[in-house]
Formats: sequence, structure tokens, C-alpha cells
Amino acid sequence: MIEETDISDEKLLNAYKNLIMERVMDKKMLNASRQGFLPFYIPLMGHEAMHIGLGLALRKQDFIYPYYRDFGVLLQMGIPIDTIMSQVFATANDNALGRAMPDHFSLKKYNIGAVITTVAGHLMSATGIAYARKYREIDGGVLTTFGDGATSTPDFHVAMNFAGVYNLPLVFFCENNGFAISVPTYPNESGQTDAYEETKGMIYKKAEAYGFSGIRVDGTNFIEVYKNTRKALENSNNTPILIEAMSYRMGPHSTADDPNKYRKNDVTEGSEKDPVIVSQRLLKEMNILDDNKIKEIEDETEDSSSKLINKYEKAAKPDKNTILDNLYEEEPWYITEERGDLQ
Amino acid sequence: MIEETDISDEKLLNAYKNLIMERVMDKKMLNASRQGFLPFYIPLMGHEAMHIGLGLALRKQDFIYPYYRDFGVLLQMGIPIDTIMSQVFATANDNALGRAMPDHFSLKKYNIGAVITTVAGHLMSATGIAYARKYREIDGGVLTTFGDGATSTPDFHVAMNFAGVYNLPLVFFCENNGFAISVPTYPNESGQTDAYEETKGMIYKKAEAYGFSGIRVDGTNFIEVYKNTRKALENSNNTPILIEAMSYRMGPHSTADDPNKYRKNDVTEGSEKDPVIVSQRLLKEMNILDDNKIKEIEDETEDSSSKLINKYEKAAKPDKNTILDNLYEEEPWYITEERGDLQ
Amino acid sequence: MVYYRRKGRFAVTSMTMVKALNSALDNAMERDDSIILLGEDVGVDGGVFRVTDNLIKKYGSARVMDTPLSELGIVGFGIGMSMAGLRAIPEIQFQDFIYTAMDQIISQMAKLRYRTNGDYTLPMVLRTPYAGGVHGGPYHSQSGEEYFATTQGLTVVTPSNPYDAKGLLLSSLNLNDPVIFLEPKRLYYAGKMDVPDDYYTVDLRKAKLLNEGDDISIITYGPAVPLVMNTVKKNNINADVIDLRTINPFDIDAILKSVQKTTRVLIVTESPKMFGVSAEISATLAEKAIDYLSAPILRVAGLDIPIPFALEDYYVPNEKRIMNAVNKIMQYR
Amino acid sequence: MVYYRRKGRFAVTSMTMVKALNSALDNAMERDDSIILLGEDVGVDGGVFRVTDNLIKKYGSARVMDTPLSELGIVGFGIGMSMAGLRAIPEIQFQDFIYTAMDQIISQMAKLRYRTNGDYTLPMVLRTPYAGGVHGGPYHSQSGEEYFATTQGLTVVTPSNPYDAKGLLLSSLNLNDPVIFLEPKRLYYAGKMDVPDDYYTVDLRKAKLLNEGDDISIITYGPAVPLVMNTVKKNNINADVIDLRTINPFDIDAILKSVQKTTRVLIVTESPKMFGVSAEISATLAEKAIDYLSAPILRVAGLDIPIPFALEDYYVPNEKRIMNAVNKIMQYR
Ligand SMILES: Cc1ncc(C[n+]2csc(CCOP(=O)(O)OP(=O)(O)O)c2C)c(N)n1
Ligand SMILES: Cc1ncc(C[n+]2csc(CCOP(=O)(O)OP(=O)(O)O)c2C)c(N)n1
Ligand SMILES: [Mg+2]
Ligand SMILES: [Mg+2]
Repeated sequence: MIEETDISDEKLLNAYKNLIMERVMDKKMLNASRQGFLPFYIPLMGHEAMHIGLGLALRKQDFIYPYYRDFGVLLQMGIPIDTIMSQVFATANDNALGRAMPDHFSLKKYNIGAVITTVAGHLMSATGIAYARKYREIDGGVLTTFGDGATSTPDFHVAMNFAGVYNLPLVFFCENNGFAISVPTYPNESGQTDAYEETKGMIYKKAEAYGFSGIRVDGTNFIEVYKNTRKALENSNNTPILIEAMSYRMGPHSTADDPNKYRKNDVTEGSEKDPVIVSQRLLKEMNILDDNKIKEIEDETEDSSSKLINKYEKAAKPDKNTILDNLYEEEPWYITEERGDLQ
Repeated sequence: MIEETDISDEKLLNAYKNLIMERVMDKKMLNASRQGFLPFYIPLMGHEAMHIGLGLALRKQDFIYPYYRDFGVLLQMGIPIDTIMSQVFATANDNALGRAMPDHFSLKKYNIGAVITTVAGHLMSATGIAYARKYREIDGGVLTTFGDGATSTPDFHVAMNFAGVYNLPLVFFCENNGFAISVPTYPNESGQTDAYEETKGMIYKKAEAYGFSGIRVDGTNFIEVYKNTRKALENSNNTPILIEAMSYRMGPHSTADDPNKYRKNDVTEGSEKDPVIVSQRLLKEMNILDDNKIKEIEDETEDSSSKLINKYEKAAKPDKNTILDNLYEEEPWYITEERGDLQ
Repeated sequence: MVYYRRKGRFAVTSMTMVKALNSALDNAMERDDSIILLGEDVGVDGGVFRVTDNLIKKYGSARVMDTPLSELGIVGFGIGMSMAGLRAIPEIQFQDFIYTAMDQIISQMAKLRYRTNGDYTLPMVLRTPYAGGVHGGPYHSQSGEEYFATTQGLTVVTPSNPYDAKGLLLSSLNLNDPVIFLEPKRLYYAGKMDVPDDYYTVDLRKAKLLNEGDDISIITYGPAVPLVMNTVKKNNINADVIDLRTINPFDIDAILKSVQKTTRVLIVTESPKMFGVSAEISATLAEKAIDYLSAPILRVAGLDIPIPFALEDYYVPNEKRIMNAVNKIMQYR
Repeated sequence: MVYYRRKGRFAVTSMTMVKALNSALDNAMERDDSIILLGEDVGVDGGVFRVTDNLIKKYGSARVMDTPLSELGIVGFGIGMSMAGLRAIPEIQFQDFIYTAMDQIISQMAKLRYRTNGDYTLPMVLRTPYAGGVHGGPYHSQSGEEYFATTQGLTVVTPSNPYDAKGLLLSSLNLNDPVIFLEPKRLYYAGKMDVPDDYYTVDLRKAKLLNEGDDISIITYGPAVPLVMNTVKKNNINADVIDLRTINPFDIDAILKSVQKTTRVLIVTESPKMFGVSAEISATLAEKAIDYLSAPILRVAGLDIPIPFALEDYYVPNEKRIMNAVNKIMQYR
């Protein structure tokens, strides 16, 4: 079935290119990390359609507070690639001087929050940002992303509650990839955990407890993600909303993780639910893509991404003398003293 | 309408006596606190029917983790009055040596948890206790109480989630008295707050987000509270449950509070929704009570409660030399040193 | 209690600390519509200690917000607001309940400027009543300043009188960094002093020398200050009394200067001794001033236990314990 | 690294710290069916560092529980279990995330025995990997022992080698009080040593003298121990090296005894200096041993900042900083 959409073919094709870019970059960065060029890396495979859909949905006036697995959102948003790569490779050019882990972006000027490692630790911040924008009558919505595991946290409950109570322009976007590291959102056949049942795992339904509504979307379909999220952002002045996007974490949780310990990989690259395959099918049906074009994009991407990785692998690291900067606006005496220790 | 019930008239009459006892004691203790005999006091008026109903529902094999406003539950459970009063008046006889605030009972031997001031701080403890009893295949359920305000806390969410995930024998009992100090659960006519709406305040419905069910009961009707809670305790091996009991906090939040700042008192003593009036009506319809009997019980209670208060007002306070006892099983050197400071 | 007064071009009113804080909030909110108060019962009720009394009438419920019962939410909401250009003043009803917001404080509030290298800054003042005085047992009497002092990125401030309370709060609101503002509840209504009605500030990074003397330096702050001052007066101790006002970063110069003169040091806090704030003051001196010291550095503090409801009065430092320590220090040869 | 060995009637295996901890848990669970492990990914996955590897296979999912993602829940669940007669061992995946459970730790876990005067006791051991070593940035490298040390009612333990790790963990499980068991993740796989396969304990309240010398006392613990020992060996420092093992309550006798001998003191921690654990050690000495000291008490510690991802190696103490301090202390006259 051809999806109806209000965006141009050109935009869709471009989105597809970004999606492929994310896939290819992901592999190369995982590789870079295995070779020691990246000390840590958070794989993206399986999340691409959500990311590209979100990036398409976000307007200039919107604000996003992402979590740590949202590389592709920034790609699609059009954030300069140097800004993105300098962060991921923690280079001297990173606006945060490589202080945060890879994919922990902080880009105030692009309306992007400061990604935090603590699961759900940003949800109340997003809620407060939504309040501030409402107070200042700023146009646009606020969107925040998080994983399925995050819905078990205190912060999820409290943020949902505040958003409901103050009726904030806030879109809660859950990237449900089926796992919180090794713990599945839903039970799997091997019965490795008896902790979750499908009914308990209906994340989108949790919104009702807070007096607003939740919807579920196909997180492997970037057009569906785009449309629902855009609508939510446009409507969010009336009420908050929770969107649960169903996907699958196709890779390990992080470079420190070995998924073979706890699951069979149900969704593999090239399989029916792979977001790349889904996207190709969608765009082919819309006559935007064909096999030649697919190959062409792949080759181009392969090339450009290799160059990028090479460049940032070799980029200079932050100067150690910056280490004590910017803890406070006015430096305390003991920080000044500690500058001596560095010499 | 006469309520059907499976308890004897004698038991019901006795429950009524306890309910009156709670009412009368409450006034006298509030008074004692105003005169400085009790440094702090948490009023109970409006909660009596919930307390008596809970006390009736609890069986020997059940465990209760109460919150700080549950004096009457212990009264109805048949906890020795000396044990109760020694705690409230923080006397030398209190099993906790007056270390906790009034109404913060801790009575392990009676299957009663250690009341904590932090709102909802005990909910995960109750959840863990329910797990331990399930693990040890101990007969009976676990019940925990809390206020409406407590449902906004992190602990509420996390405890509900754990109870659902591990399917614990746990009854969550919310004493919804309409207020968290000054903040109403539901909006009131004067529109003092725009923070809550009725739909958002449907506390019992929140259970659905965790995969089990919630019910709402009339918290001014002790028989309804009793029956529903007993049923829940009996069933709780199959699934947790959330009970929301609707009532009204007729007095101030605490002795430090002045409700005139934030509300008109909608439910006053002697009015239709006063639990005492509701109980009298119920028991009269059942022919268990008449006006003479009501007067007789009132007089008896007036007398016995005065004697009690007098006795405990004058009871000896804990010895200061106990202050450093029982921080650890094995005393650290610095605590031993600090014993010297007391002399 | 000895207070210093500021007279002259400002109209002054005799105020309790609660009133002084209320006046500071009022002045600040009037000048700056980016300031938002939020917390449990801070609106209609005016706060359980009345610090925010009447402000909702003047500034409305969009700026004085009664929140749901969650400290995590209150602090987190304030953080978000301040990230977006407002200046939030969250209130935690009692310090004892702040632990439910500890992750927001340690992980987000304290680290935001550093971890983003200043991309985001966090101008916010987290207020909370702390320490004893209301006989509220283990969960209404805690101090806990050590948890914040040891958290890199926070500024920890505590006043000891109405004048400082207002001036320090207004200074805190000028910082572009998060402040933990600890209000000693035992001093809320402990006495009045003349406080300017108008806006003024007190330097956050300067300790106050409350008494001058040559024999001993007594370093203290917040709730313990009046006890120390009364003890010093009553017993004619020839002491420098230093009120830190800001616990972190504390005024190292004021301390060193005094200790070089007196060579004897006592530190008095209401919070417990072990691993407390007093330890850092002592350790700093053991590092920087060892040769000046002619006696052990002693500490008089709350006992190292939770606060027992019935026996709170034995828990807190008192005149006798202070005098025992002073005598030990003075007699040391 | 110098380790002491225990040979003889026990079979020993060469183990990493991770394996030693795993072995301790296995021994304990075998002896006592009231022991329950719980945490994120501790079951099927065996823990992100593999400390609980394979235990779910042997003991089942009722005793090795994969929990929902909430540290508040994990700690609170454990508290409830232990109140009801079990002995819970909650794991926090990284110390950095423990702050979301701070209220449970401070308000319930630490205070339960005292506030009920022993009506309830809380035999539980809260385990968590801490400090640096995996280059995980601001939220995978924190230490934070000061937050627990300053919480009255907790026992804070940290091993520095596989043998101690197992023995201290088993001792902790014999206490009827809550223990915070901090595992230096940089030492998890840092080397192997012979560890008995069977059950044994190491005294919780005794520090370990790892090296004997007359010139200086170096007091340290946990993640900083190998660095200190390597520095001492390499530079031939004639030092007492004291591994505290238990941070609170620490072994005051061992410290005083050493300091009376050497008269010079350095404290080394990986966690930051200001208001840290090192401050209390120093302050205790400034109170009890001032006359023995012939030099300032210095501290070498992590910098007083969050841990920067790219520059972690400059954040932690190193040989050069230790030698600078040692030289300063030794040259002091
Ligand atoms: C509060 C907290 N606890 C534990 C962790 C360690 N941790 C990192 S990611 C993760 C799982 C998160 O799962 P989910 O929310 O589903 O997001 P996903 O990683 O699957 O995208 C855990 C447990 C953390 N970062 N924060
Ligand atoms: C975590 C926490 N925050 C704040 C407080 C202060 N406080 C005590 S009771 C209360 C309101 C509780 O309301 P509710 O849960 O409805 O119970 P009620 O007192 O009405 O019975 C507040 C805010 C507290 N005890 N704990
Ligand atoms: Mg997930
Ligand atoms: Mg209530």
C-alpha cells in the first residue's frame, strides 16, 4: 500500500539517503570502536526509521530532548556533520570538548537538549522546557525520546504526571526496541524472563493514567513515524501525547554487550522488519526508488562515510589544560589550585 | 439500604465503638498537642471508617505497612492500647524509644511495618515484603496504605510496576482524603488550583497501566471498606489490586497546618458524609444501634479516653542515655566516643 | 544574637528570617519575570513555613506553582525551566525529602554546565528549610549539607540571620549556576532584625567575622551560629567567630587569616561530625596551616545518628559541649 | 601488585575480582536460601560485568531476579525482602545511577534499625561497581563513596583485590546491618590471584597494612590501591600503606598506630578531594594525632569536577601527583 504523504518525493529520497547514511555509519563506527578508535559506541541498527521520521517531523521552532541512541535524528535534522562527528569522536572541536560520551549531544542553538546517560534523567528537563516555552508563548512543540526500559523509571511517571497536570506542549516518544539491555519488554518464546507480559507492556496505554492519550506507530516505517509525530507536534499545544514506536534493536546494546547471552536475534539485516528493507519497499511502491538508485546511494554513502570516519578518527583530542574549565562561572579557589596538579 | 455482611452484630458494634474511640481520642490528642503535651500530632477526623474497615479486614496472617495517618487501624486490629499510646506519646515504654514521630508505629511482631514520614517511602518496602512472603509461601496478603498525594511520587509508580511484573500478593490501599496538605486531588469550586482535573484524578484507574485492576470504594462506609479489602486480601495471591477509598480530611493536615488558608471545610462534624454519622446510619438500619446506645458509647468513650490521655501525658520519657543505642549491631568507635559528650 | 545593621538610604523593616526571605523573593520577582517559584504548597497556602506567603496573589499561579507531590518533579521541572532561559526557584518542603530528587541534583543540575562545557548553564536556586528546631523527628530535622557540598558544581549557601538571608538569596539569584540554599528552620522565627525593604545583595563568597578575638577561631554557619555566639558572649571567650555563609566554595582566606592569628580552632555544626562539612574545614587546615596550629582541631557537631523524635535536644550541640571543647583546646599545651 | 595468599587446607583457584565475587555469591547462596540477588541484567545476562554469571542457572529466577529498570525499585525491593527475613543483595549496574535510589538508601535503609530501635533490622548488601577504568565519561566512572560514608547507619566496604573482594563480601553477608559494597571496576579484570574456592571471611573492621615503612603513612582504599603500591615500589618509598577496606567505620587504631610511627601522612583516593572521604581521615588525625605530625597532611585525589569522557586519564590520580605530594611531605621541616 502506498502511504499518502504531504512531503515531496525529493524530501523522501533525501530522507532515505540519510537513513542509509545512518546504517552505513553505524557499521563503520561500531568497527572503529572495535579497533579502538572510539572507546565506546552505541549501535543504532533497527532505530533508523524512527530517527529519520523524527528528524522529518521536527520543525525549526520545535525543541527536542533526545536520549543516547538518536544519532540519526540529528542527521535528518540537518545539523552540520562536523558538529555531529566532533561530538561522537570527542575531538577538540566538539562544542562540549569531548566531555560527554559518544552520541550525547548538547546543542542549544539548534534547540537540542543535553543528552544524559542516566536513563530517563532528561524527561523532567524536557517537561520544564515545555513549561518555559508555554510561559513565554514560544511557538512550536517539545519532543523527547527514550527507550522502553525508561518507562519503568521514576522520572517517566513524574514527567508524564507533570505534563498532564500542567497540560504541556510535550510529545513523549518511546523508541520501543524490545529490550532494555537484556530485559525484554515483552516475553519471548524462550521464556528467558517471566517479568513481563504483553498487557503490562502496552506502553502507549500508560498515558491514560495521566489524563492524555497514547498511540502506537510502526517504528520501522519512517513515513508513519513522521506523520504521527508531526501531527503530535502541531497538536501539542492542546495536550501532551505519548507515542510508542515499535521496533527492534538489531545490534548489541552497546559495544560492551553480547546479545547472544540473552536472545536469538529475531530481526536481522535484510529481513522483512529491517527498517532499511521497509523503507525501500515503501519508496519503491511510491516510485521514488528502484534497484539502480538503491545501489547508487549505497555506493555514494559507502564512500562518503569512509572519508568521514577517517577524518574524525584522526582528529585532534581536547587539550588537557581545558579539563578544569567551566565547572562554575566563577572559578573556586580549589579548582585554581588544582590547575597546578596538571602540570 | 441495609448492607449485607458476614460479620456478627457484636463485631460490628465493637467496630463502631472503636470508631468512636478514634474520633474522641483524636480530639483529645489534638488538644493535648495544642497544650504542648504532644509536640506534634496528625489528625484523623474523616479517616475513621477507612481505618476501622481496614482493621476488620486484616487477618492474623496478613501484613500491613501503614502510613502516618493510620492510628485507628491499629485500634481495630486489637493492638494493646499501651503499645499504641506509648508510641504516640513517645514514652520510655515505646518499643522504639520515642524515636519516631507520633503515629509512626513499628511493630514487627504484629505484622506491622515501620511507618516512615517520607510520603510513599514505604511502598517498595511493602512490595519487597510481599515478594518475601510469596517466596517463603507464607499464607495471607500484604496491604499498604497511603494518601492521594502519594500517587504522584516516584515510589508509587515503581511499586505498582514491580507488584504487577512479579504478580505480588499486595493490596495498595489509597486513603483519598481530597488533599495533599493544601493541594486538592480534584478541583474545587473556588478554583484555587488549576493543577488537577477529575479525569486525571481517577486514582483507581491508574492500576491499568500496570496490568492489574483498581476499584473505588466509599471511604466513609466502614463495612464497604471492610468487605472490599477482605476480598482483595483473599484474592491477592492471584494479582495485586489498587483500592481507592473516597473520603475527606475533616481536620487540618497536621497541628502545624491552617486549612482556612486554602479551603472551605466542606465536610464538617455531624454532616452527612461524616464517617461517624454514616456509621450510625448504617448500624441503625441494621438494628445494631439506637440513640440510647449511641449516647452510652459516647459517655463510656469520653471517660476511658480521658483516663488514657491523662496517663500517657504523664508517662516517663525515654532516658537520654539510650540515644546512641542501636545504630549498628556492633557499635563503631566514634559512637562510643560520643557517649562521653552526653555526660 | 549580634546582628549588623545597614541604615541610611534604604527603608528598613524589622523582619523575621521568613519575612526577609519573602521580601527577597518579592523584590526579585518584581524585577525579573523569568523567576518562577514552584513546590508543594508554595502557592495558595504560602508554604508550610510561610516563606512564599501572598506571592501567588501578586504574581499568579503561572509564576508561583503548587506542584504535585514529587521532589524529583519539582527539581527536574525547575532544571528544565532554567535550561530554557527562566530562573527557577524550587522549594523542597523539608530538606529530609530532597533525597527523592537526588539524582536530578547530582546528575543533571550539578553537572550540566561542565558536561556541556557551558552550552547549557543553569541559573536556579533550590531552597529548602533544614536542620532542627521544630522537633520533627528523623524526617523533619536533618541537615544534609555534606551531600551537596561534596557534589562538584553546586554552590551551597546558608544564612544565619534575616539580613543575610535576604541578601544571600538575592545574590544567589544573580549567579548563572545552581545554588542549594539551605534555610535553618530553627532561625525562621527566632528573632527579628532591621532588613531593607528594597533589593540588596550580600557577597556569596565572603565569610562574616561575627566576633573578634585572639584566643581561638570558631568556625560555624547557619543553624549553629546563634548558639555559638551566645556561648561566646556568656562565657567571655576571646574568639574569632566565623560564619561561613557559603559552605562550598568556602572563604579560605578568612579562615586562614583567623587561624594564623589564634592558632586554635573549633568547628561547630549542627549536622553530624563524621564525614561532614567540618571534616573538610579541618582537613584544609591540616594541609595549609599545620604549623600555625597549637592545639588539635576539634569539632562539636550533631551526634552521628538519625535524629530521635523524643531526644532531639540531646542530639544537637549545646553550650556545655562547646565549652568542653573550647576548654580542651585552650588548655592544650 | 602485592597480594597475600592463603594456602593450605583450602583449594584455591586463580581468579579475577569478578570471579572471586561470583564465587562468594555462589558460596553464600548455596549455604543460605534466604539470599536473593536482584538488579538490572543480573539474571540471564549474568550482569554487565559478569559478576552474577551463571547464578540464575543454578538458583533460578526467584533468587536471581532481572528487575525493571529502576534503582529505586531495586533497592526498595531489597529492603522489603530483608525486612521480611530474607537477605537481599541488590546490584546497581553502575554507581552513577544509584542516586535515583538515594532516598531509599538514606531514608529507609540506613535509618530503619535506629528509628525502630531494632524492631526491624536490615541484613542486606547493596553491591555496585564504582570509580573509573572503563572510560565511560561522567556517568560510568563516578565514585561517590562520600555520600554513603556520611550517611549514619551504613557500613561502607570496598575491596582492592580478588581475595579481599570475596572475603569482605562474605563478611558483609554476616552483618545484620545494611552494607554498601563498592567494587572498583578498574580492578574487576586487572589481574588474578589465588582465591579459596570455599567459604571464608575477611574482618570488615580491620584495615590491611599492605606495605611497611617508617617515613610516611599512605592511607588509601579500593581503586587507588594498585596505583599507590606501584608508586611505592617503583620509587622505593619507605612507607606504611594502609588499605582501609572499610571506609565507615574505618579502622582508627591502624591509622593512629602507623601515624605515630611515621609522623607524615598522605591520603590517596580516586574520588574528588573536597568534602570527600579523605577529609574525614585527615580531620580525625588533626583531632587525635596533631602532636605526632611533622608535616601537613596532604591528599591526592580525583579532580573536583565531573569525569570528562575524553580526559578521564587526567582526572584520576597518577604516579606523578603522588610523588609530588610524597616529596612535599618528606621535605617538609
Ligand atoms: C538510571 C539508569 N540505570 C541504568 C542504566 C544502565 N543502562 C543504560 S541503557 C539501559 C537500558 C535502557 O533500555 P531502554 O530504555 O529500552 O533504551 P535502549 O537502550 O533499548 O534504547 C541501562 C539499564 C542507566 N544508564 N541509567
Ligand atoms: C516525599 C515527601 N515530600 C513531602 C512531604 C511533606 N508532606 C507530608 S504529608 C504531605 C501530603 C501528603 O498527602 P497525602 O498523600 O494525600 O496524604 P494525607 O496527608 O492527605 O493523608 C506532604 C507534602 C513528605 N512527608 N514526604
Ligand atoms: Mg529498549
Ligand atoms: Mg490526602
